Amino acid sequence: MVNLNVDIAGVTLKNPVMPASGTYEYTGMHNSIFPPDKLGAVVTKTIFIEPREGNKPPRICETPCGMLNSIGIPTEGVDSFIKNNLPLLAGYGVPVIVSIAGDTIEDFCEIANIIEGTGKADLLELNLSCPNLNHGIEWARNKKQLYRIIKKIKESTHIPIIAKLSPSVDDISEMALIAESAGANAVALINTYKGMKIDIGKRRPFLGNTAGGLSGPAVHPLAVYAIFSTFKKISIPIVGIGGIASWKDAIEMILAGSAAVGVGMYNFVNPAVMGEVIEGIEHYLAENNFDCPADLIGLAHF
Amino acid sequence: MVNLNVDIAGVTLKNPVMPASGTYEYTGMHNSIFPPDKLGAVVTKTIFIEPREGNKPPRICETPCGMLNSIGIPTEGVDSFIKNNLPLLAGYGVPVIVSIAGDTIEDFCEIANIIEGTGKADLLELNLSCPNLNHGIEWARNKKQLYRIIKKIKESTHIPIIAKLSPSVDDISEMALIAESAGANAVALINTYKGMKIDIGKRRPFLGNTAGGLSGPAVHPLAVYAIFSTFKKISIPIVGIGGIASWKDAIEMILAGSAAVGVGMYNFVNPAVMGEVIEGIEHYLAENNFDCPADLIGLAHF
Amino acid sequence: MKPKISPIKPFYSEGRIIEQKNEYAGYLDLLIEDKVISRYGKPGQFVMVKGWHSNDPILARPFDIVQTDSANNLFRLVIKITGRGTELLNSLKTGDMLKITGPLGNPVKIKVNENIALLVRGVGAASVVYLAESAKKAGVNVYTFLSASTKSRLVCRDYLREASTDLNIATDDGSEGFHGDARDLLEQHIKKLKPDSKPGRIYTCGSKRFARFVSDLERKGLTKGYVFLESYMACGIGDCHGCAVKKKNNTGYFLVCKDGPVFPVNSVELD
Amino acid sequence: MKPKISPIKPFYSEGRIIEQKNEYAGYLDLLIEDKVISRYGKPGQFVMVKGWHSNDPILARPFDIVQTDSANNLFRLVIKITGRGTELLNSLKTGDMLKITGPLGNPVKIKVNENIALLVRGVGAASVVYLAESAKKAGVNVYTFLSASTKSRLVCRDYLREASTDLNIATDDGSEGFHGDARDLLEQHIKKLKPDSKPGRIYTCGSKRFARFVSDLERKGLTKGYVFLESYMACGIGDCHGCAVKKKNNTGYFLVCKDGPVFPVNSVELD
Ligand SMILES: Cc1cc2nc3c(=O)[nH]c(=O)nc-3n(C[C@H](O)[C@H](O)[C@H](O)COP(=O)(O)OP(=O)(O)OC[C@H]3O[C@@H](n4cnc5c(N)ncnc54)[C@H](O)[C@@H]3O)c2cc1C
Ligand SMILES: Cc1cc2nc3c(=O)[nH]c(=O)nc-3n(C[C@H](O)[C@H](O)[C@H](O)COP(=O)(O)OP(=O)(O)OC[C@H]3O[C@@H](n4cnc5c(N)ncnc54)[C@H](O)[C@@H]3O)c2cc1C
Ligand SMILES: Cc1cc2nc3c(=O)[nH]c(=O)nc-3n(C[C@H](O)[C@H](O)[C@H](O)COP(=O)(O)O)c2cc1C
Ligand SMILES: Cc1cc2nc3c(=O)[nH]c(=O)nc-3n(C[C@H](O)[C@H](O)[C@H](O)COP(=O)(O)O)c2cc1C
Ligand code: FES
Ligand code: FES
Repeated sequence: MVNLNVDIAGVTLKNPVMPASGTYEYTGMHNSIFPPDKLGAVVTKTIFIEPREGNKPPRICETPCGMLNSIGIPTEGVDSFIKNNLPLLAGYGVPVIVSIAGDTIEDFCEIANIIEGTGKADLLELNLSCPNLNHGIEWARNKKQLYRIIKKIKESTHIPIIAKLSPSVDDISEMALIAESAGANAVALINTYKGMKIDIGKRRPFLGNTAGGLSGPAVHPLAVYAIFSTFKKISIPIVGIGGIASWKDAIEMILAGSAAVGVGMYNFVNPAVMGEVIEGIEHYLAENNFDCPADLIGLAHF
Repeated sequence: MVNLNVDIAGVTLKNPVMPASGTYEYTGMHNSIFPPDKLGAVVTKTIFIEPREGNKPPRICETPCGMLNSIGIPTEGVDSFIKNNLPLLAGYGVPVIVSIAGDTIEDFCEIANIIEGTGKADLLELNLSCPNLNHGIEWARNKKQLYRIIKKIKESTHIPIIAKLSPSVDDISEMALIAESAGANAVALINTYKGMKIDIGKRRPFLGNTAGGLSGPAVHPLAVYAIFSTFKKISIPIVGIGGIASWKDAIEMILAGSAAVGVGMYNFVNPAVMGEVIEGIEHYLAENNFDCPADLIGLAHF
Repeated sequence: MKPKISPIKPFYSEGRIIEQKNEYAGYLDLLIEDKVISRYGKPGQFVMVKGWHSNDPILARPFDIVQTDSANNLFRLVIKITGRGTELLNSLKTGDMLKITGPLGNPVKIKVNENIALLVRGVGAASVVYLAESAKKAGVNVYTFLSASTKSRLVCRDYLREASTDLNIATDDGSEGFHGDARDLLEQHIKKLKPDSKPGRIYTCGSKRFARFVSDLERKGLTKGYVFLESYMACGIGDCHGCAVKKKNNTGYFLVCKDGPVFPVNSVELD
Repeated sequence: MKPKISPIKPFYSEGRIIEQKNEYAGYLDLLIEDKVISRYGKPGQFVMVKGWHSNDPILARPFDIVQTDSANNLFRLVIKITGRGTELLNSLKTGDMLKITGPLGNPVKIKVNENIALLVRGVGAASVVYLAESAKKAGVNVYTFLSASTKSRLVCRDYLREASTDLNIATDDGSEGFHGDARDLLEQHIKKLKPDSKPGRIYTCGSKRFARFVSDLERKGLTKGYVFLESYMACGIGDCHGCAVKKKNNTGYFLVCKDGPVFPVNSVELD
C-alpha cells in the first residue's frame, strides 16, 4: 500500500499536492469541483496587512502554452482574512499555509505575528518574488536583503516558513542556499517569470500594468531545472511549482528534488487537475513499487 | 512604398530578418526551401577555433510550445570554416554575421582576428551565453567578465560586434548596458533559457547532457520583456530573438525595441517561416502607413 | 447587487456535440448534449468551453447559454468565430466532446409583473435569448431590439422572434427592418406603450454605445438598466482575479465571472 | 558512405489525405496526395510531417516513404500510434491537409546484380517496402524476413509480399509463419540458396538485436549490412544537429537525417 504522506518542515501533508498561491479560491466556486479537504495543504493567495485592489485590467493574457498575469494581488487585508476566511480554511482538516507579503521587512514581520496569533496557520509562505508588485521581486534577487528579511521574520515568528523565490535571477540555487542559511524551513520554487505581450494593433503593451508574470506548461522545463539545480545544494525541502498540468509533470518535479508540488494556472484550465495529480502520483508509486513520495525525491540525480 | 532596409552597427540589411545562430545551415538542404540571399543577413552557427563534436545524444527534446537543446556546438573549427564555408556565405550578397565563441578571452580575440583577416565578415556575434557549454553562460552573467571580454575583443578587431546575452540573469538590461559601455555595437537578446526534462520511466534526465536550453514560442513573452526593458537603457541596436513563429511575433519584438529580429527553432517547424516573416513585416508597414522598420522600433514605449 | 455566488455550484464535465450549424457566415451554432448545463443553466449564465486537447491555445473560452432543454439533456451556444479558440470549435464534428465548466455567473432574476426590454447587437444577441424565453414564460412582456450592420449578421433572429413578445429589427444599411439606429427604434416603441406596460428594466449587450444609452435612460429615471459585460477570463470561477472591470468612479473592481456577468449599468465604468 | 546531401533537394509543401486505414490495430496507413514526394521520393528516404496547426506539440514527425505513385501524385506512410503526434495524425479525416518537408535523407542505391535481404520487425517493415519494390523492379532478388510478436502486428505484410521476391514470416507466438526468431529463419533460408543468388547486402530495421546480428554477419564476411536508424529529430534537414548518433568507436557523430537514415551497420555504435 502506498502512503502519500509527506513532511514539510515538521508538518505532515496527507499527499504532496497543493495549489500554488493565488490559483484556487477556497470559499468560491472551485470547491464544488475539487474540494479543498482532499489537498495535501491549503495555500492562500498572498495576504497583505491592508486591503489592496490589484492592478488595472487587462490583467491576463494567453500565451503559447501559458499565460501572463498582472493581477497585482488584490486582497481583503489581514484583518478581514482572519475574521472571514482563515477559520473556514482551518476547518478543512488539512494544514493551512498562509502566503504573506508586505512592502517592508516590518510589514512582513507584523503580518507574520498577526497570523501566528490566530493559531490557525501551520506554515507561512513568504512571497518574496511577485513580479507584479513594485519591488516584489527584489526581495528574492538581492542576496543581502533576502538573508535579512528571512532572518528577521524567523526571529519574530515560531511558525515554520517557506520562502517563495523568483526564477528571474542569476542562479536560483544560490538564493535558496541563502534562504536556508537565514533560517527558512523550506523553499517554494518558482514564482512566475517576468514577461509581456504587445498588442500589435494598438502598438501598446497588452496588459494594463505593462508587464506580467508568465506561468503554465511553457515554463515547466525551466522550473524542473531550477529544482534540479537547487536540490543538491540545500537540505531543507523544496515545494516544486511551475507548469504542472498533469501527474507526469508533478513526478518530474519530485524526481528533480521536490518534496511536494504546487499546481498553479492549470487549475484554471482543468479545475479537476489537482485530483488527477494526486491519483496519478499514487498509481505511479504503486506501479513502480515505491512506498511513499519521499522515496522519489531527487531520484533523477542518482 | 515600404523600404525594408535596417541599419545595424553601420551595416545595412535589406530587411530586418535573420536566422538565430545555429538554426539554419546555409550549405545544407534548407536553402532549397528558403534561399539565404533573401535574408537581411546570414548568421553562422557559433564557430570555435578548434573542431568540436558536440554533446552526447539525446540532444533535443520537445516541450510545450518549445524545445530543449543540448547540442553543445559541434563545429568544424575556424580553419575549415574559413576555407570551406565562409567564401560561400560571402557569395550570397548579404551581410555576413559570424558567431564566435571560445573557452578564454584569448580564444575569442584570436578567432575574431582570424575572421577579420578574411575580410569576409561584416559583423561578429559573440556567443557569451550558451547554456550548453561548461562556462558558456558565465560570460554573460558576471558583470566584470562581460565588460572585460567585450573590451578586449573590441581592442583586437575592427569588425563591429554584437554581444549575444543570456536571459538567465537578474536583469538583462543591466548586462546590455555593460556590453554597450564596453564597446559592443549591438546586442542580441536572447539566447536560450536553461531548462531540463526528466524521463519519468527511467527516472533520469532525458537529455544526454542532463540540461539544455529552452527556446521556441513558449519563451516569446519573456524575450519581448527582455527587449522592452533593455530598449530605454541603451542606445545601440537590439537584435530581438526568442520564440518568433510568425510575422506578428516579429512585429512585437520590433515594437518592444528590436532593430532586427532572429528566427530560431521555428525554422525547424516551418522551414519557410523567415520568408513569411519578411512578407508579413512588409504588409504590416504598408497597411499602417509606416515607411520603414525603423519607424516601428520601440513604439510600444510611447 | 445579486448574490456573489451562483446558487448552483458549477461542475466540470463533458458535453457532446449533437448538431452544428453555420447559418450565419462567421457564426457557429452548437447544440450540445450534457447533464449539467441543460439542467441547471439559468438565464444570464455562461460556460467555459475547451474542445481541444492541446495547450496551445491553453485557456477555455466563455460563452453564454442560449437555450436549454433539460428533458433532452441539450443546451445551445451561439459563437462568433473571431480567433483561434472559436476556429477550433468551428472545426469540430458531430459527436466530438467538449470540456465544460458551468453553469457560471449569476442568473438574472426575472420579476413577475415587470416587463423588460432587450437591446442587443451582433453576437450580443446570444446573451439574451434565454432571458427572453424565461421572462416570456413567466408572463412578462419582452420587447426585443436586435441590431446589426446588415441582415446576414442578425444572429439569433429566429430564436429571439420565438422568445420575445415583440421583436424589432434595425440594420445600419436597411437590408432588414428599421433603417438606422436601434436606439431610436427603441425610443419610438417605448413612447407608444401604455405606462403600465412600459419596461421596468432594459438589458443590453454587444455595444458600448447601447450601454451608455441605457445608462442615460436609467439616469433619466425611465428604467433600470443592466449590461452584460465581457472580459478576458482564465478560470470563469473566481479563482484568478483576471476578469476585473472597474467599478463606477474607480472605487475598485468587480470580477465579471463572479460578480456578473450582468451588472447594473451604473455600477460599472463604461469606458 | 553515401553522398552527404540528398540528390533531390527537399521541398516544404502540402499534401492531402486521400485514404486512411487502421487495418492493423495501433497502426495508421495514410495515402497522401502531393506533387513532391510522390514524384521525387526515393527508397530509404523519409518525410517530416505536421498535420495540426497548434504548437503543442510543436515539432513535425519523421516517417519513411512506404510507396510512391507519381502517375497519380500519391504516396503512402505507415505509422505506429505511439504518442501525441501520431495520435493527432490518426484523428485526421480524409481531405485534411498535412505540411510535409521532404524527401529527406539519402536514397538507398540499388545495385543491379546484387540480391538483397531485408530483416525487419514491427513498424520497421515500413522502411523497406519501397526499397524492396524498387530492387525487385531492377531485377534483383529480394528476400524479406518479416517478424512480429504476433500475427496482428505483421505490419505491411501485404505490401511486402507484393514487393519482395520471397516473403518469409516469423512470429514469436507462432500465430503465423515460422514460430520463433526471424534470424534463425533467415540463416536457414540463406544456407539453402545457391552461392550466386545469395544476398550481397542485408538491410535491417526495427530491432537492435537484428542490427547486431547483421553486424555479425558482415564481420564474418557473409554480406554487407545496413541499418535504418531513428533518432529524435527537430528539423530533418541538417539544421539543428539534434539527431546525432555515435560513430563506431566513439569517433564523433553522424546526423541521422543528413548522413542517413541508412548506415553501414559497422559504421555506427549499436548500443
Ligand atoms: C461572460 C462571457 C460570455 C460570452 N458569451 C459569448 C457568446 O455567447 N458568443 C460569442 O460568440 N462570444 C461570447 N463571448 C466572447 C467570447 O468568449 C470570445 O469571442 C472568445 O473567447 C474568443 O476566443 P478566440 O480564441 O476565438 O479569440 P482569440 O482572440 O484568439 O482569444 C485569445 C484570448 O482572448 C480571449 N478573448 C478574445 N475575445 C474575447 C472577448 N470578446 N471576451 C472575452 N475574452 C476574449 C479568449 O478567451 C482567449 O483567452 C463571451 C465572453 C464572456 C466573457
Ligand atoms: C528517419 C525516421 C523514420 C521513421 N519512420 C517511421 C515510420 O515509417 N513509421 C513509424 O511509425 N514511425 C517511424 N519513425 C518513428 C516516428 O517518427 C515516431 O514514432 C514518432 O515521431 C512518434 O511521435 P509521437 O508524437 O506519436 O510520439 P511522442 O513520444 O509523443 O513524441 C515526442 C517526441 O519524440 C519524438 N519521437 C518519439 N519516438 C521517436 C522515434 N522512435 N524516433 C524518432 N523520434 C521519436 C517525436 O518525433 C517527438 O518529437 C521514424 C523515425 C525516424 C527518425
Ligand atoms: C493568476 C495568478 C495569480 C497568482 N497569484 C499569486 C500570489 O498571490 N502569490 C504568489 O506567491 N504567487 C502567485 N502566483 C504564482 C503561482 O503561485 C505560481 O508560483 C506560478 O503561477 C507558477 O506556477 P504555474 O506555472 O503552475 O502557474 C499567481 C499565479 C497566477 C497565474
Ligand atoms: C538547435 C539549436 C542550436 C543553437 N545553436 C546556437 C549557437 O550555435 N550559437 C548561439 O549563439 N545560439 C544558438 N542557439 C540559440 C538561438 O540562436 C536562439 O538564441 C534561441 O534558440 C532563441 O530563439 P528561438 O526561440 O527562436 O529558438 C541554438 C538554438 C537551437 C534551438
Ligand atoms: S475569470 Fe478568473 S476570476 Fe474571473
Ligand atoms: S533532425 Fe535536425 S539535424 Fe537531423
